[in-house]
Amino acid sequence: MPNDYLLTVISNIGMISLIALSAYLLLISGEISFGQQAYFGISAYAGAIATTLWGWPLWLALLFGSSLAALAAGFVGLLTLRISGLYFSIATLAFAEMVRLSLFKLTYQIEIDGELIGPNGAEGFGEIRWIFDNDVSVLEYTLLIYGILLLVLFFLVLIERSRLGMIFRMLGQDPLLTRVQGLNPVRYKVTAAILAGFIAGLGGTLYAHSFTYIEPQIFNMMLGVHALAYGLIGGLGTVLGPLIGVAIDIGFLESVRVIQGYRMVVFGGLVALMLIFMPRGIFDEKRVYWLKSIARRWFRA
Amino acid sequence: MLKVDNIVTRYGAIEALKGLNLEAREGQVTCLLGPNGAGKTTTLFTIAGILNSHSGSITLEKDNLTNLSAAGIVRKGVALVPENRLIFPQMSVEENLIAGAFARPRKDQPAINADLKGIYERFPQLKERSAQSGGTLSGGEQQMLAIGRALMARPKILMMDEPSLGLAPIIVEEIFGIISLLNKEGVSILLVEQNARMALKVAHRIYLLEGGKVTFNGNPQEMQQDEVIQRAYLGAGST
Amino acid sequence: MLELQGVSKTFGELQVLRGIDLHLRQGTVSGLIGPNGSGKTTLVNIITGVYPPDSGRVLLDGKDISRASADQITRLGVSRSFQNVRIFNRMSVLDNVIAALIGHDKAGLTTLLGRAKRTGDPKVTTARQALKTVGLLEQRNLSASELPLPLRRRLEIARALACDPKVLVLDEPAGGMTPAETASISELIRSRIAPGRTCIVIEHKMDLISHVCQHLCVLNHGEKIAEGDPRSVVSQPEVIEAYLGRV
Amino acid sequence: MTDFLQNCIDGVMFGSGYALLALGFTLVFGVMKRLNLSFGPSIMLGAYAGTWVYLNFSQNALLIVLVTVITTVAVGIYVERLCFWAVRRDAAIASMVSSFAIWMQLEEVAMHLLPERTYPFPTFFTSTVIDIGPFFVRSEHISMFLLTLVLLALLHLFLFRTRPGLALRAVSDNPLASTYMGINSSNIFFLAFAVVSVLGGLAGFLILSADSQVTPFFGLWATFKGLIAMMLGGMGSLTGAILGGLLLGVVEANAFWYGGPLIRDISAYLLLFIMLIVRPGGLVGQRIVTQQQAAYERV
Repeated sequence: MPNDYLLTVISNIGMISLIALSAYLLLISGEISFGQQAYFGISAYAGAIATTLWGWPLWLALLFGSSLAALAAGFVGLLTLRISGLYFSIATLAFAEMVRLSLFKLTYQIEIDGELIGPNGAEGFGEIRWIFDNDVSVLEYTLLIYGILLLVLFFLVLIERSRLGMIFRMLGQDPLLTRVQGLNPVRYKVTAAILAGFIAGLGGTLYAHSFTYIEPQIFNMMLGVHALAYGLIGGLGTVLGPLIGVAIDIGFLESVRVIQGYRMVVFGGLVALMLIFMPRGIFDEKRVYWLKSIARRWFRA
Repeated sequence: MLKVDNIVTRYGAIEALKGLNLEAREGQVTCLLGPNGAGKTTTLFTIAGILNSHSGSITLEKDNLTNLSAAGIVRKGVALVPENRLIFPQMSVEENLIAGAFARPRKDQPAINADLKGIYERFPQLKERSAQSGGTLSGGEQQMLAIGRALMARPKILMMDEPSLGLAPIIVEEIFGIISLLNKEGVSILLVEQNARMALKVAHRIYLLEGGKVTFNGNPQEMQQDEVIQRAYLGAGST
Repeated sequence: MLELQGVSKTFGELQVLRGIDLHLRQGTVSGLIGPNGSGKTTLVNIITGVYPPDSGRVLLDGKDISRASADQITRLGVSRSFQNVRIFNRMSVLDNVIAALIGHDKAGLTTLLGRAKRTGDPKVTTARQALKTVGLLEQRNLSASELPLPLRRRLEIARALACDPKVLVLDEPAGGMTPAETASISELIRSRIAPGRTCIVIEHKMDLISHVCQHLCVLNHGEKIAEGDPRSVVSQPEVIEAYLGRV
Repeated sequence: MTDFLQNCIDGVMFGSGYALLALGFTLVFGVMKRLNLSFGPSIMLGAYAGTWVYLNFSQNALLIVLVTVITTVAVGIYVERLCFWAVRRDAAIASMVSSFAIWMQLEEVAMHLLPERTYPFPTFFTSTVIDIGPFFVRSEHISMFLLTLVLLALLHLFLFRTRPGLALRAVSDNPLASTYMGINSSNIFFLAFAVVSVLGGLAGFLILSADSQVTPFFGLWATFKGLIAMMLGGMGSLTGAILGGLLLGVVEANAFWYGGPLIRDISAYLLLFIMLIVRPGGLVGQRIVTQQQAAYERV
């Protein structure tokens, strides 16, 4: 029987991987978003409201929360079409902070079993009891998280090999050049934003139900920039990059007791050093290409 | 005056210069020709200290320049007119020129002011536009500004990297006029140029580079006598 | 084929183009020359839709494309290269050409999610053919960033060529090349690329211009100062004074 | 109307602090074309060092200013060497993320230095209220405003009247070309960070002193306010930084008066978001963008 602490760490890795993947998807298409935490947060609140207050099943709440997140991401994507680079990063950050601050104003409570339940501004939103009400064990929920993560990974691998993936990478290298290849960057930028929003949204609803309590403060800039850093640590050459980044931070650093209390000093220094020697992460495009050619040679032999 | 002796320069694992020798003599125009990737710009960068050589030595008169910092080399009297001109687009023409004298010591200020006047006399167009920002100049004027800026360092030797690149024929003509005028006034010049025909008109000595090595050196007459070289460097269609 | 009517463009206080009229006939190579800052690149940017003209019209086969976006114009059959070479540096040489072909696919959902390079995909064959034409087939698996400048320029041409464009715009195809390299690229353009295609070539190297162009247009300060048969254009005194000098 | 004008006065006073922070961002961005996210946290660490000296050793105002500024400069240089100088020239994103990683380091170090949530910050301004007609101004805000003006004038003199200033502008304009002039860009980056850190340390001291307390959140606060003010004015522009700071101050002061603290914060982000969408170059940036485009077209 695996212990619950370990499972919590593992499921945490899974959920944070989702927001890291969402930042990664934008990174490879050339945009640095500081605001993926907004979609994570929107979906966390929306999904939790759907199950807890409206009594929806989890799968429907997941779909609802993530779609709402994707919608918001598409809206921001459309508004920020004209800007790129740093301007885009800061605009996403501004939007995310607006969302977070607005959550402080969000009060929507319903009396259930004689108790007022629902988001209550700065007090947060507790009693997200779906897991308990449906008798789902920590192990089962972890499996659910990883099932969804696998689906997302499968989908992303599909995209990487597809024309769409190639277009994303083209956009990431030279938007004007992409444009004179006959591709409308508007369409693909918004597509990337919506997909990324949806993926972050999946993580958000799962997160809310796993922790049973959420508050606006969780969805601050720290979360967004961590999501971004994970992809840059793991590498931008493969979808597994962000997962490796998450595993290094949460899996390794959180569990090594020696550095308790100095985790940020170690993590921060590690990231800074890594970026000096590998600015596009451990598994960047070059190393992935190299590994693939080695694998191919092995396969043939 | 400037002697480059058996220089090896590497980019990572790639050896761009493989034991290169050349000499630029006082008061002469020395020209480097060769195909793309032969190492012409690398040679200039190595002399200017922007790249470090792996082995070999560079001397200017009695000074050893080998692996000095870029700033140190400018101070020793080597100025570079870079490829694509690379002026400061947002700074005024005058500030561009003053920046050229940056490596000179502070006590040189009166001399710097006098040199600035000298540049304005040489290039009256620059004086007219002295308050305009560099980016608003036309291509030919930017090239003049780049040359003037390099002269502000009072170099013993002026290195020019493809001064004709991307310029209209009439401007190329003008720039080469300036080069030969400067040379007549006694400025030693080390020129990298693709436009071999123009280069031959002003050069005293030609070095051909190929694959990081000198494959020919001689004066323009000698070069024009060699048919193989003629065809390779002046182009098949040229007369 | 391609027609410009009174095209003007201003940036800030700087009028870069003033009422340019130009007519390119089907299957001819037209040279566009002029001093630096005369507006050549701006003109090309307007033709390829990088930005719209302030006034005037651009007609492709009689259809007004002056308000169309760059991607639409590309799909209508106008391909280009860039003065400062633009390639996808983190892709292989072959992928660079395939990237150009992807832009011409129909953007349906199934196409988008389909694999970019299936084995036996006609796109791969087309791309290889284009690379072969410019002599880059052997380098197809190199990373594009590893190519030296003359080969990058060839890659740009291959990429433009792969889509079989109606109009091909080459912005300084011999920029930064030695006379020998220039001669080789101008022979390539003349014998392999130009036949049967409408081309616009911007270049300062008159060797190349006289080798490949049947038609020549000279810009100065944003105005057209001469146009016509190359041999007669280069002997016109205005052209000599503004551009050629006394060579 | 009086309320509104009073808010504007308060806003300008407080906005001058924002302007100082924005100047720090804009200088580094102008020279390196990169964002230093850990600018705020390095000021915070400087202020913590100052507070630590104040609590443990001495209440000498000059000493505390010195400790604050020197620590800020030391941290700034640490950030510069690690996140900017060492990172490859073509990896601007890497620098930004790296500076963020160091931010987290700095916050943790500050928490170890002084583990409580809030500490008193020495106040050296005697707080009196000065009446001007129907309006009033707090004296510490006036001193802050005047000191900002002095610092601004000094910075301007430095940039436009000295040789290092010229070198700094040259590197900002064309880093490659400045190498050929014999300007050592690595030294200039170092210099830019040092100058910016001195500015930041002084700004931090002024702001905290007027506030008379310091928390670990000051780093986040300073980075955000400086960043917003810079973006509002236009990245890389000195005038823009000042205008952006003042605009942010005025808008916040009014939003606070009419809506409270939450509305004040939201309004700042909303203003930034709208500005980026409608006019990404900021208040003065648009002109620079057009100029660059014109320059590009001519070459």
